[in-house]
Amino acid sequence: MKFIPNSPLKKQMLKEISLSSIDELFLDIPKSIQINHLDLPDGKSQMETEKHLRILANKNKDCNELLLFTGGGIKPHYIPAVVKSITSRSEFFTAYTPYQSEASQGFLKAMFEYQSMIASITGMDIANCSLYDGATAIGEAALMATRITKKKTFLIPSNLSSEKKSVLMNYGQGADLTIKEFTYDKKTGCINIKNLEKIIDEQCSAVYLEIPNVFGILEKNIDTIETLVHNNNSLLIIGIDPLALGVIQSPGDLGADIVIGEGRNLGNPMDFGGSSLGLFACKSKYIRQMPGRLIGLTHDADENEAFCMTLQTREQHIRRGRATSNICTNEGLCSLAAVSYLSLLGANGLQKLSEENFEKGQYLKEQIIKIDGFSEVFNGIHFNEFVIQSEKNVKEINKKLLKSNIQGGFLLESWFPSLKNTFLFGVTENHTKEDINRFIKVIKGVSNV
Amino acid sequence: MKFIPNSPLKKQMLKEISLSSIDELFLDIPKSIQINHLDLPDGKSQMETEKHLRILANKNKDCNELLLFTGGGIKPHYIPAVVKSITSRSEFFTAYTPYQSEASQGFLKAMFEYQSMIASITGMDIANCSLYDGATAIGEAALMATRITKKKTFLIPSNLSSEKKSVLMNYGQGADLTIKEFTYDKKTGCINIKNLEKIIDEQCSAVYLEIPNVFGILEKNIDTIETLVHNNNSLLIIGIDPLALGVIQSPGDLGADIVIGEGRNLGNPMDFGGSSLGLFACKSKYIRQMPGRLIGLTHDADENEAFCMTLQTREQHIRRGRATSNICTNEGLCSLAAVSYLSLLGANGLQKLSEENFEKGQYLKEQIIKIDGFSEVFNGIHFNEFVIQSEKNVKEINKKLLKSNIQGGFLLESWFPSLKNTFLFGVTENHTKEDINRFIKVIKGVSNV
Amino acid sequence: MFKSAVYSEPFLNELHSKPIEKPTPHKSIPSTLIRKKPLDLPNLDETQIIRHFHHLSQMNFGVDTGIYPLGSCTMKYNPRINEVISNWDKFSCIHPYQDESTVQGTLQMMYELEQMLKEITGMYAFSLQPAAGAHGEFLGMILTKQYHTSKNESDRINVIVPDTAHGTNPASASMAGYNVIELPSTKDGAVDVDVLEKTINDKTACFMLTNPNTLGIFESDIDEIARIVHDAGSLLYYDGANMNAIMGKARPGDMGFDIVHLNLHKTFATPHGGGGPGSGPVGVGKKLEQFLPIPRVIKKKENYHLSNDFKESIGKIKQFYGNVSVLLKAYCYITLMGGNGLKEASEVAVLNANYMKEKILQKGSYELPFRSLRKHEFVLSCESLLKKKGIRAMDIAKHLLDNGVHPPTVYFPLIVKEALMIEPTETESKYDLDCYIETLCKIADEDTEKIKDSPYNTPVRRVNEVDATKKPVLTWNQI
Amino acid sequence: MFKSAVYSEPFLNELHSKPIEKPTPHKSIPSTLIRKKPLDLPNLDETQIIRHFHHLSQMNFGVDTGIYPLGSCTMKYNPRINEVISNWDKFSCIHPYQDESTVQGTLQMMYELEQMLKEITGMYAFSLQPAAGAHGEFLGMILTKQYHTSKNESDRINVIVPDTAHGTNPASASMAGYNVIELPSTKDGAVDVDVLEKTINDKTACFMLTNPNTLGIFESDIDEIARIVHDAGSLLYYDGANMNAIMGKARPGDMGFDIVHLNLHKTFATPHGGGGPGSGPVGVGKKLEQFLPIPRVIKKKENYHLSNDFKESIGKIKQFYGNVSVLLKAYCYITLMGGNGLKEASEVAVLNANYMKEKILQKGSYELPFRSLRKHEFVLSCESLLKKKGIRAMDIAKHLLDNGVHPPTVYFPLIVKEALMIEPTETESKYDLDCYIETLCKIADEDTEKIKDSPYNTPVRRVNEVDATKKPVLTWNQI
Ligand SMILES: Cc1ncc(COP(=O)(O)O)c(C=O)c1O
Ligand SMILES: Cc1ncc(COP(=O)(O)O)c(C=O)c1O
Repeated sequence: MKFIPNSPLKKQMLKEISLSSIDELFLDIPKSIQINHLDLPDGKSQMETEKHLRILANKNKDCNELLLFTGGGIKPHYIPAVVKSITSRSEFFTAYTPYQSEASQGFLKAMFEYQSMIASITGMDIANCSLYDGATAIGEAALMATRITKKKTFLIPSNLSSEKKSVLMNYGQGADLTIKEFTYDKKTGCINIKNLEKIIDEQCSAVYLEIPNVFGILEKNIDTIETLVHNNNSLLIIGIDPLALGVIQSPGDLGADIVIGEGRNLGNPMDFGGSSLGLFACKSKYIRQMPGRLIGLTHDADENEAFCMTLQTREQHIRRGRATSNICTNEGLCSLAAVSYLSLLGANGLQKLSEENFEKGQYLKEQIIKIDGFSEVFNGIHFNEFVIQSEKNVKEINKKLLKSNIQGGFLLESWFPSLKNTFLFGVTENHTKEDINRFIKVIKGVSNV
Repeated sequence: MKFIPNSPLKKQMLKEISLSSIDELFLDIPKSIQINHLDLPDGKSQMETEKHLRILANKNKDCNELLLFTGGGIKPHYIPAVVKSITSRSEFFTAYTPYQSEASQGFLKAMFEYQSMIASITGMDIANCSLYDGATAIGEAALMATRITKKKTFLIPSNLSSEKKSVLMNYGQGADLTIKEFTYDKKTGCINIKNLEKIIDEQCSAVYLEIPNVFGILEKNIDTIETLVHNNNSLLIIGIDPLALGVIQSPGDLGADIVIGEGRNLGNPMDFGGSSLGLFACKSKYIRQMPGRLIGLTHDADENEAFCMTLQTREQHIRRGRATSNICTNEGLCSLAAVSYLSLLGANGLQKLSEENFEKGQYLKEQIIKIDGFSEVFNGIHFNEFVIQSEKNVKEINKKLLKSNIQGGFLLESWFPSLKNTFLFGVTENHTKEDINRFIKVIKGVSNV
Repeated sequence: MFKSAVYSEPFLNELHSKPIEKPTPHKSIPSTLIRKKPLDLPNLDETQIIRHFHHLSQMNFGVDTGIYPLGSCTMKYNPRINEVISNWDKFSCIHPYQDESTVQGTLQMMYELEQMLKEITGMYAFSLQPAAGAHGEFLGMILTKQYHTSKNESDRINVIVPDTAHGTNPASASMAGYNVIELPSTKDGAVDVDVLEKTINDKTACFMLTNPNTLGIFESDIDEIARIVHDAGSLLYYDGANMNAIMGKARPGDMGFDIVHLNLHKTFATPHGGGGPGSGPVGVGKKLEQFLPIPRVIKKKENYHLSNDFKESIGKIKQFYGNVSVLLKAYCYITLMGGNGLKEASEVAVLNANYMKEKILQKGSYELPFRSLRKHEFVLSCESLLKKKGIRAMDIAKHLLDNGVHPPTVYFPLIVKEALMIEPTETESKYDLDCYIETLCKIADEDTEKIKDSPYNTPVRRVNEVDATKKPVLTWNQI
Repeated sequence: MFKSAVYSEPFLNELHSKPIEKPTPHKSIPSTLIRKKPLDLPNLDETQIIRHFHHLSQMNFGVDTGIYPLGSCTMKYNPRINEVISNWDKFSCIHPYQDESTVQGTLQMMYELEQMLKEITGMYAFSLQPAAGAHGEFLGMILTKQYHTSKNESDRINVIVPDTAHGTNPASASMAGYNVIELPSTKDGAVDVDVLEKTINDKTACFMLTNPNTLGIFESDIDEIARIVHDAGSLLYYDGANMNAIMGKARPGDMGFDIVHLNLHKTFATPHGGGGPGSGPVGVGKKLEQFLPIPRVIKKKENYHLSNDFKESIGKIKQFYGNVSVLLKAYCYITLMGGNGLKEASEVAVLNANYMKEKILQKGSYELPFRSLRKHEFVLSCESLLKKKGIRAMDIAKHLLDNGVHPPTVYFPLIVKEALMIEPTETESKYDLDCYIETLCKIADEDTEKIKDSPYNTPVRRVNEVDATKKPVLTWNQI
């Protein structure tokens, strides 16, 4: 049997330990629950498996075949070949969590560098080396805010995506959090500060906001909000798209206490929503309340530089029921992709990338609203996603686009029922000018009919 | 500029060596021949390059899309993922020829194992660690035979592929070889021994034959031929398909003095005919006349096992004009793929693979000759290729097959004008029963019209 | 002979960097938001980056480096073909909101994977959403809550875990708001049925267990345990980290477990990636099905759909649908192995463990607390070595590193003193098992000083983890 | 600090192998041909194989490990994107006899690559068939023959090469049946034009040269040389191994060369693969075009074809059309770099070499024979070190290995005593150049004994190459 070198040696090995059959090894399983086989097909050869999977694969259309202009925080980005070349070094990807630091210095140092880079781009003091994804990171941040402030009301924008809201609700319920929403300005798409002022109270542990927000809008009045939040003795938690940080102020400079985000964009593929990476950074003073793994610099017995997991007393394997989080396996290899990706970009590259995403976002929007029947919903400045209202039925438009191998915008109505007939479009550096022009031509065609 | 880290440091570096411009570094090039730029487009980004290459790629149909039944010694074989995983270890693929043995033990040991495995499956004493391809290996073998025997007539089958013949002619001309052909039996497709007997004379350095031969036929009367050749004080050189060696006698056991072959099949992709690997093995006593690189076992200063290139005095960098061959860069990484592939197969796997190829060859042929208008040309036993005569125009049939995404047989007439309207078909373990059945159905359809 | 590669590799930001360019961002960005301070990342060239990580990689130990018998973690060989397939654009470059008609292949894979996992575990329905084992546990606890709430029993506020439980079990339970009650094991290392019966009551929401447990011991009283738990109105939760012991031999569903999580990155050979991404699918019995996260993959005629049409669903536990590439690798693995292969995997995993256990015990340096027959792993104690020679489990671990092999899990489960928890898995050859046994036993005879000072052959010597916590340095800027 | 990984890795056939099964081949195979002895290969498991080669890989030095300034070999960084693209099934899984309509992408690539190489070299036409540089040389010699034969001058039986020539030059010439005449260099390290004039005559078929030559010196008299060669009715051959020095600065075609080979695995960044596959395209002037190998890629309207329609062609030099994946990588590289990038590459390659040369000379331990201005490489002599301290070039090479860097080429070209031939290439950073300079110069000051005993930090100590030749052991069976 493949992957089981001792298959032909079973008899010999049994004999060496004075047993006569495999069954004897399973005598401790009560007969009543023993089974004899699994009702699954027998194993296929590698060739057959590959052929089978190729059939499945051919039922998908990837983003080289299907031009995607779908927003929602996940979009096709270009991943340099070097990233995969690094993450497929098998010393990295076949390793476990670095419990034995002496045998894991490579991964540990890379994770230290990841933490450094995430701290650097977010402008925060420290970062952990990953949570599951951006959504669970909001949940963990909410719990952390409560641990720090001992307060239990968590404020979120009413236009947080319903997926994230749902995850947050599930994370919040164990700690009995009350989750309240503040509204957004219907004109700008920015936070309705008046409303936030009204809602915030002494029970408020933290205010969560996103830059860019779910509409792609870059929040304008962070200083006002920051003052408001901190005067209330609450924490400011900012959710970011790391690829925007080349043009926008870092959350650290904006006064954030905790920064979270979805890091898939940093060198990981869309993977149908997998390969996620929960970014998590904060101020130093909150270090002992952080969830997740932290890699620290220390020294070895010869006083040479060395790295290890640190502050493990926060973690489940030491503190068990009183850990700051239950997380154990995280998204290590996605972090490795991220640190590789960021080092390939460098400061100059990240800046250019942000600019390009910003500019393509503007360009695409301008082209779309030139078309009859399409209009911009919010007039706030947006990054690489934006909301468009259509006079025609959006579902129908998407259906027609699909016939030209174009995947149109995300239908925001499914998250926000009041936003009828709206698209959330997204565009990135991965879309060439020709891609965009082709899209515009096709959508013009199908929406004219 | 990418891949040039010092681009921004040119001024500083120039200054440090007391120069003021790049131009000064090129003063030794006469003005008359200096140019200022190349008339090529400016460099593209990695993303643009990838997109451009994807456009080219989409103009090809690979063997997953196009069902191939084309013979000619090169066919789709299944390559386990492990092979590429090993050859893409960058310590291997970014290394040069192992001139510094202490820093190349890994590759050297792998090449030693390659030599061992090639010697083992061919049944010869020794093997080198690659020549360019199977065709140039015939050329090198011919030259080596002349060095050994001091005789200058080289005998080949008249049904050697015209491509190989042409390569051989070019290799032979420097040493003034006379290349003569012996015919094949029109019924069996085997060697016409009578004709060989007639042609062989005291000037004959060696007789070259192939198992399977160009028609896919497994030669029957090797013992007779072997006696004939050796009684004539000539060498017997056998060309093999290594994947047949699981079922057929090894050339060593058949009395070959030199064995050559195309090793691409051993874990290398078809690559439009690239990624070739010239196999070369022989009897020990001829070691000093061998072309190509040899890796030897030795020891280091501490008497530990160590490997190095050996008998380099045969090679061009030492012996220059009197080297046994001019070969320097060979096909190292293809050899690494081959040793990986052979270790994945093992004896059991290679045997099963040979059997499967043999049996699929029989099956496909039987199915084809059942169809009206197709008949077998030779009645000798064949391996996984075979020749079929058609009553209808073969070009037309292939054209029609192509419409169903099937690539039909190779048209043998282009090599052997007398073999009018014949196909050389090939099939391997990579063709499933369904593939074969689909092919039969389609070819039946198109040849009935 | 083994020595790890050693490079004194500078930090990325110590490598030569090209100058950082001044920001020239678009005017239309609000001035309060525009980045003013330049980004602080080094500007490097590919060559520098590739070499940096190349060097780091060689200072890291993976399953490809050698045997890695980390108990509880099931570090088996990760088939390369799965890496190749999951890397195909057709699988990896698809958007979660693409039209369903353009992702039928992946939806079919997910649907079929659920069917496979159902058959393997005997559960009624699965969710593939959780990103890891602990995440699955947390989902399990949320489902537990929802279940009891739906029955108007929200006052079930306790979750019982054995004292051998993995740390994530109590952590997940308490994150979901439960009180954790720890159950002491019998001297046999199993659940104490009597104590369980006394502990459990109408405040109990769930009993979390793994079977075989973390000592590698199969809880033979499982029928009785399930009866007690269910009689008390509680749920029974299965931590699937040890599923590698019993595939094709027994199923948690048949044992009476109501909720199960699996670790695809353990049992199903997906690589652990130095810490993820993982995947912790959760299977449930019929009575919990309606609470599973949305969307769920459903099949209508020949087509697959993502359906949100489950009113009682707890909603979402992660954005989108799980770590899909990990799911795909597990799907490939199950396809490769088949029902027969999975069974063989468990059989040989158990054989390998018992073989090692017996061979080691024969040499007499280590003790095996508790019952003898183990499943796919076993826990040794080196307490007597500590008493005799002052050698601790951690010392042994470090000196194993000098031999080019990875140590077992140490100091877990907590009830074993100086624990060495060994899980060879089925993908190791007898040759490697024999070498490991020999090395482990030789270490017991070595000079105490030498072992205390180990490791010697690793990129660094013994790492001072205590100093790391004193004044934590977590980034370049804190150095 | 650098130490290579060390594993005492057994041979594959020493690993635990499953039993070899008896052959059960098909009855219809003739009994004389059927395999009787069982095959003698170990039957291993993937885990064992992966680990074996993993260990071996870590005991091998590549460009990814560190600076590799092997003179004449142009060991530059190999862009990863090229590996990815050439691995696409659409390029790698195509059959050479597929219908032309199904391989238009690859044919277009080959056609365009020829155009690019023509522009870079100034030649009239190219063949992509040769598998390596030496193979290109051999083709060049065959073309030379065909050319002279076509002019009824088959009595041109001599080929002249400078004494600095690479070994493949004379080897290729003599393999094609030519007498090789070696031309001594001037004290400047260049072609001695007077001696050339005296040597060349109506028996001369070709003069083979590289420019810059293997000392890194540009042959400034190239116009004169070309005139002399052509006046004598001979051809002038360009060994393109040194093309990395002059891209966008000068072209062999403009210098009067009639035949050129390029080493894609040097100048065009395709990896050398530990010894190949390489690719050595050959370009020719108009008067030789009709002799180029077949098939050739031609373009008709928008379509590409493989044409055999060249009656005077020499036929084939390799089966099929060359090492296509290598061609593809070079095509990608040129696309990435563009005309501007290639020029920059040559400029910085030359800058790096002269920078190193100057810095090293400043420290005074090594001498630079011949003229000072070099192109992309330079040759030092450590003859004075040998005289003073008994240290040889090879000793220095070995001790460089201890520092985690690859040594230069040693003892080539032959006219320099104790030669160290250094070619940094443009892909190395100043930081790495500076480290290399420092290391090299420090070695000159070290204790002779220590250097003689080096290397220390490699997987093995100094390898005894002499013993290897005494009774050669080339396979397992010969041990
Ligand atoms: C017994 C047991 N339970 C739960 C877990 C948690 O799984 P994960 O690390 O995937 O969150 C582990 C893994 O460490 C384990 O060994
Ligand atoms: C100057 C010179 N000419 C020719 C060659 C031969 O090239 P190849 O090794 O590709 O056959 C080389 C490479 O070693 C070389 O350096």
